[in-house]
Amino acid sequence: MTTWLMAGLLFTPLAWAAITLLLSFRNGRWVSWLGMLVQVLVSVGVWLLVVDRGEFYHGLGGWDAPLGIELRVDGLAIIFVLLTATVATACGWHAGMYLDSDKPWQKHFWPLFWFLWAALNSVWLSGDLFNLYVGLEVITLTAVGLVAVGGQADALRAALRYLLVALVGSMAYLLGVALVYGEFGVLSLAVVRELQAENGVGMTLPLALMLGGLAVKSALFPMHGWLPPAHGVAKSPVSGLMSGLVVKASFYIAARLWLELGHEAGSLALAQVLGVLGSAAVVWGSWLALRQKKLKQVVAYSSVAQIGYLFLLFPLTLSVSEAVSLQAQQGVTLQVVSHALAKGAMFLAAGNLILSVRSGEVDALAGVGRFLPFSLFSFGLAGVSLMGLPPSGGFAAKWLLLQASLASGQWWWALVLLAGGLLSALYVFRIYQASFVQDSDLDEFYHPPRSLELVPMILALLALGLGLVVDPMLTLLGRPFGEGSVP
Amino acid sequence: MSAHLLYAFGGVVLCGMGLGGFILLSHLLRKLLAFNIMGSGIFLILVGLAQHGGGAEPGMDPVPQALVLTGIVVAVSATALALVLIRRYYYLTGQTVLESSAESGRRNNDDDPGSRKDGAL
Amino acid sequence: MMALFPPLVLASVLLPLLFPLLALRPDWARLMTYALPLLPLPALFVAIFSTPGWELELPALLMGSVWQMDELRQLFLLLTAGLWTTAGCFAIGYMGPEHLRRFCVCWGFTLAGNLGLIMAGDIASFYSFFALMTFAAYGLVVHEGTDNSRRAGRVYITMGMLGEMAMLAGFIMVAQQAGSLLMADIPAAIVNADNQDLIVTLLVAGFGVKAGLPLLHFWLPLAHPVAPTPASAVLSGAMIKAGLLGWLLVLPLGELASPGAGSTLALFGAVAGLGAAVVGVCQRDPKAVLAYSSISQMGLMTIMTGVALSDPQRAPVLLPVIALYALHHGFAKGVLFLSTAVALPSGRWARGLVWLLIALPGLSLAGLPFTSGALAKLASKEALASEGLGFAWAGHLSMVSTAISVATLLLVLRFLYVLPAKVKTGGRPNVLWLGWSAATATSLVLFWVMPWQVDGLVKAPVWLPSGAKLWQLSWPLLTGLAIGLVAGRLVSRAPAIPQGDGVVVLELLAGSVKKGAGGVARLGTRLGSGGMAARLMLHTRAAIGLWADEQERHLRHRTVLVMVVIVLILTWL
Amino acid sequence: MKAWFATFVVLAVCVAFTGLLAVTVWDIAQTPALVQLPAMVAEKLSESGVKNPVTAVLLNFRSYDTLLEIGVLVIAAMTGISMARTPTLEDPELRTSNELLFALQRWFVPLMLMVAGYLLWAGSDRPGGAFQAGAVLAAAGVLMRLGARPMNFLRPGILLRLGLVLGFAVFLVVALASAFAGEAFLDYPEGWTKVLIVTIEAVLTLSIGMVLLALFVAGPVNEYGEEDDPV
Repeated sequence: MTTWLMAGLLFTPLAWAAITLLLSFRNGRWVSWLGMLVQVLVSVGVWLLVVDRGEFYHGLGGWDAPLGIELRVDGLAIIFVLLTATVATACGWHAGMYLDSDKPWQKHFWPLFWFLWAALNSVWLSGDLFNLYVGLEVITLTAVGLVAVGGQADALRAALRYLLVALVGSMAYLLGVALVYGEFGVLSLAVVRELQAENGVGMTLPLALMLGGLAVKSALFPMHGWLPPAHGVAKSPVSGLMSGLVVKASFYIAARLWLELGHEAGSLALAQVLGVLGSAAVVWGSWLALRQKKLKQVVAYSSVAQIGYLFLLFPLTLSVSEAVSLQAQQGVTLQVVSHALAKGAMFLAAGNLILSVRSGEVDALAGVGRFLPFSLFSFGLAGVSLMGLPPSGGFAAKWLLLQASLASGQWWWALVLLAGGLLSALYVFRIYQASFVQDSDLDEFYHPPRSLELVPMILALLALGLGLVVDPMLTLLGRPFGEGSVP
Repeated sequence: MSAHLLYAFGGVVLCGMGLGGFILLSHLLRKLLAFNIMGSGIFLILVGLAQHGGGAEPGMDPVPQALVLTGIVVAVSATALALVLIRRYYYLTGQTVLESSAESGRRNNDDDPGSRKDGAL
Repeated sequence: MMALFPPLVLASVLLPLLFPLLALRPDWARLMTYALPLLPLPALFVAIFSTPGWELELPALLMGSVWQMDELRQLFLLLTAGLWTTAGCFAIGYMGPEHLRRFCVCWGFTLAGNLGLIMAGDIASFYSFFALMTFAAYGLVVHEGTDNSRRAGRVYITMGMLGEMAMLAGFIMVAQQAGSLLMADIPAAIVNADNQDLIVTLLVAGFGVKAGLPLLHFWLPLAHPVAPTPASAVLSGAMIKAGLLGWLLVLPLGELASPGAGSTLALFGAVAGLGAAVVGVCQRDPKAVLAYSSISQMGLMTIMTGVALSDPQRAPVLLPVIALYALHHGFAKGVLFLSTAVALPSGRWARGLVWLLIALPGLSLAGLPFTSGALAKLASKEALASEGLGFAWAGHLSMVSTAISVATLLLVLRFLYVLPAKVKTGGRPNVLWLGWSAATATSLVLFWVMPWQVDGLVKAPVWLPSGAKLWQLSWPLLTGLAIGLVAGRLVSRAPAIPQGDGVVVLELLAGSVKKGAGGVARLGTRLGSGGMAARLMLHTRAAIGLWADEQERHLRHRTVLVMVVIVLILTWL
Repeated sequence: MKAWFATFVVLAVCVAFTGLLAVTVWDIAQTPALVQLPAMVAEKLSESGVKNPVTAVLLNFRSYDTLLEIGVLVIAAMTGISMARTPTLEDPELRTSNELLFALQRWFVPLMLMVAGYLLWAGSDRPGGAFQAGAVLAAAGVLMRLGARPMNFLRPGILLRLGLVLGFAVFLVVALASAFAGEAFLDYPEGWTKVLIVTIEAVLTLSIGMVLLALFVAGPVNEYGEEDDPV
């Protein structure tokens, strides 16, 4: 049973990628919708398995670490698997209706989509440093492919910039892996952690290289320059996937590395530097979001800012009490989940709005509130989560992080969290303000189908309601970042 | 200091060269080549460093070789993809650099396009 | 009298919360307006008929919610539900067809937040409802969609968010200290907290934004005039009081003698009470005058809160007085706002009667005998006696409060003076009249029929003033009237102070809030002599913006270099 | 002047980085690796079904990596052909007519096919394998392409996509099938290991060759009129 579920998680999307590669966009759509159902069921199955059986390791192909590749199925991984299932299903559902099926290149959307899903699942589960690298590369290439699909000049420029930067980021990560392998002779993260704890080997450069490379790929300030063009130019469902999930994959690996190896290899100053960069991202990203003239650029810069919060994990988990560290981890996990849901909703809603007014400019939104109140409302609900207002998941996340920062005595991060909330309110309401403008030159609005409007609403409601179910989620995280059996 | 370590240090040098080239060169093809040099350097480090010391006879660690093989395929794929993108980009815009003036329509008049360097990435 | 009827309590919040779902049907917009006065009815029922002291636990919600009721909350609930009912009725008659759906949706959410926060017994739900009210009301403020209303909306949301953030920070620190999420545990936790001053400052400032504390008040005179009239009524009558209620619930009144904090708060209150009056009489828009009058009246309540903070012995007496004052002011101010959209009838007698009915709540604010204002004024006078107060200027308190009375009368006169004969009114005059009459009646009559044996509040109708008190009440009125008449004779034209006073300065500084340079330039022209400064700010702002864009482009081109440098730094560390 | 300074800074940073890296590599080289993985590989080699340890690692111990790696190839090819709107390969402009080229084609293409076959076969007990064989295959294709030999399977269409996905699909099917017989996915059943690995290698060779060739062919020719999308 376990084998089948794990295989379902990792190989079903690959199989679907192979199948949809042979189909047209329209046929691929039906097959993919079926596949999403399968995938969601499998994800839920694995979740129930973990609830029932607890966290476990699973050697692929019957080979355990360190010889083979071992999957590490724990609460955190399951949360991310479920999150992926939710956001990817929403974006895929939306894309099936949103993308223009007459364009011949759209048929490549589905295989890329499925490869992306497969790679995301592999990153959440893998406990092997090199396998993570391969997973990351699959993610990068599919994301680049999705951005570039259609091949307009703008898209190509964004995709090329993204590709080149992401490749160098991967190279930095791989160099770190090479050094780790040279030092320890193994690739399994769990084994490396054990060995490091026993022998106390210094490995600052490898860790810095891996974290640096991953930070580039997660668009940490000031290395975020590639993100807004890429996320802004992609089709809206693709932007939703990118902001919601793709960026999180590299952060996830960085977080895993930090929590496994940081205590030995990291230093207080290093953690503070990462925290400061995250804080700078919050301020800088929000400020630029305020300045953007295009709707999707606003949302994209907001991602830069929101990702900044995640990097508070580093200072808040080093040299603090167990309880505070746990609080910070829970807060960051919640922030990832709620941001993924909210940003997915935001991009999809923005896509609907743009579809309706036929322009990507913020100023073109004047009067759209009368015609597309539903999408505008979804956008606002998602904004509530970004601002960190109750009862959204963003609020619960912010609450936990604030508590962690006060309890650890690092009150300066609390200021960042509060300022970030204020700034995000400003850019969200700027969009609202633009849509409330009375006089609009546009009399004719395109009405997207209701189901297109429904998808972002569901995501936004999930982001909003997340705060109501924090406790069950946190129990799943009861032992976050794995305790239990190390092989 | 074994012979294998020489490969590792060769890799270090290649890595640094590739990095410098990647930052300094602005032509996309050159950038891509620099990336490949960097990649080769890292593969050399991976293979060369893995077999230092220890009891095993040199050249007998198959794992990094397999890793490098995988890494090469990934690098080749990425390179090929980048080449296709670059070719099409060149076809559409006639440019070989990621210049910034046309990054988006929002900044159009207040910049003198001549004064700006086409930057490294 | 029922003790607790959970479905009704739930309904009182859920009804307005779920009401916006009706908006899914676009053709139901008109229908939705008709439901507006019905929304607060369950809450009104709870306020009138439930016996205080109940608690309702909703463990599944948030991090375990508790809703509860005590005397203080009951009074606020009564005010809120009552005012929203009459304003809802008024809205049926007043609202035109533009953006009707949006208005109703925002109305429902704001109402749900306002009612919910009063009953919330734990921090999470209190903060949630407070935020819901703050942000949903944005839709009410910017309803008209004009430049002015958008500017007001911008200021409102900025200050609202600042308030929320301060409040959140205060709550987090206090929850950390208390180890509990119950509102009831907050005062005790503040007493024991190490960083007591910081927590008190944060909470006072957080709620102060709503309550119109000086320097945090800028949104008030901007938002009230531009919002649709029924919305202004609830903004000023009910929602401002949410800030006051917040203070009363979280500050350690009666548990901690803190003359420093108390006197500072009282000082702020005095500044608000008198300063707002000065700015207010220079306004030309009747709603702006009323908004400043609200700030001024809130100043008086702030003084009382400050006194309660500095003298724990007096707090038990002061709390009911403040609540009483809030109740009186809420209803009176609500009806005054509604009056700005009531067209006077053409008949001479009818016109005079209506004018009198408009004037009465205003005069009641100033403490006219035999009105709710007289009761409130007398009660506050008792409560503000200087004995036992540990700060230097305690002796002047009663003088200040009298001065505020005079100022209030001046503001009311100014309001009546600028109230135009022809007003913009709604399309359904009958319902509008019904709403207005109900509000007026509530304001004037409620205090006569209310069973004042509500524990510990005020004893029976002792508030009917005796002869001596009659004079005590009347002389400020007469003084105000005299000043008003003299001023009306001597000063042909009041100096103009822009609405939102200090925000004009702030807007120059916080240019980032503004969408473009246009706003600053507009302000510059409005200020005339300030044009120079405005242009300077404009250039600075533009320069900062360009600088940011430039840096962003550099960063975009230097990503890999930056990465290497960061890796080097991380390694070196 | 400024540009010169910037270059200097970049070079300084790169030199610093290289130096740091060299020092770290030297440090690491001083102590032997803590775990000796080669010993484990040697120990389990007999169970893997192939004699060459590298192939064993690639296709057995870490076969999931390899599966994803083939996925990367397919992704690249797919994105490539989504860019390419090549209407015809027999475009006279693309034809190179050159005696030397024709001679090379005649002589070298069969030879290269043979080399590819040999590399594939050798993979099971010596260094070599699918990727190397596929690369040689692709080189042969490039040679033919330069001479504009009609290769209809390279036209964007179902045949091309089928070819691209074949290797990946077979790998995946084997993974699935092995689950029926064995304990885990990619756990080849006893005795079948060699056959399966060689089969996988063979189809992979074809697909890899095709991927590389398709990426080479993917041209920038733009046949569709496109309008700008705001989204």
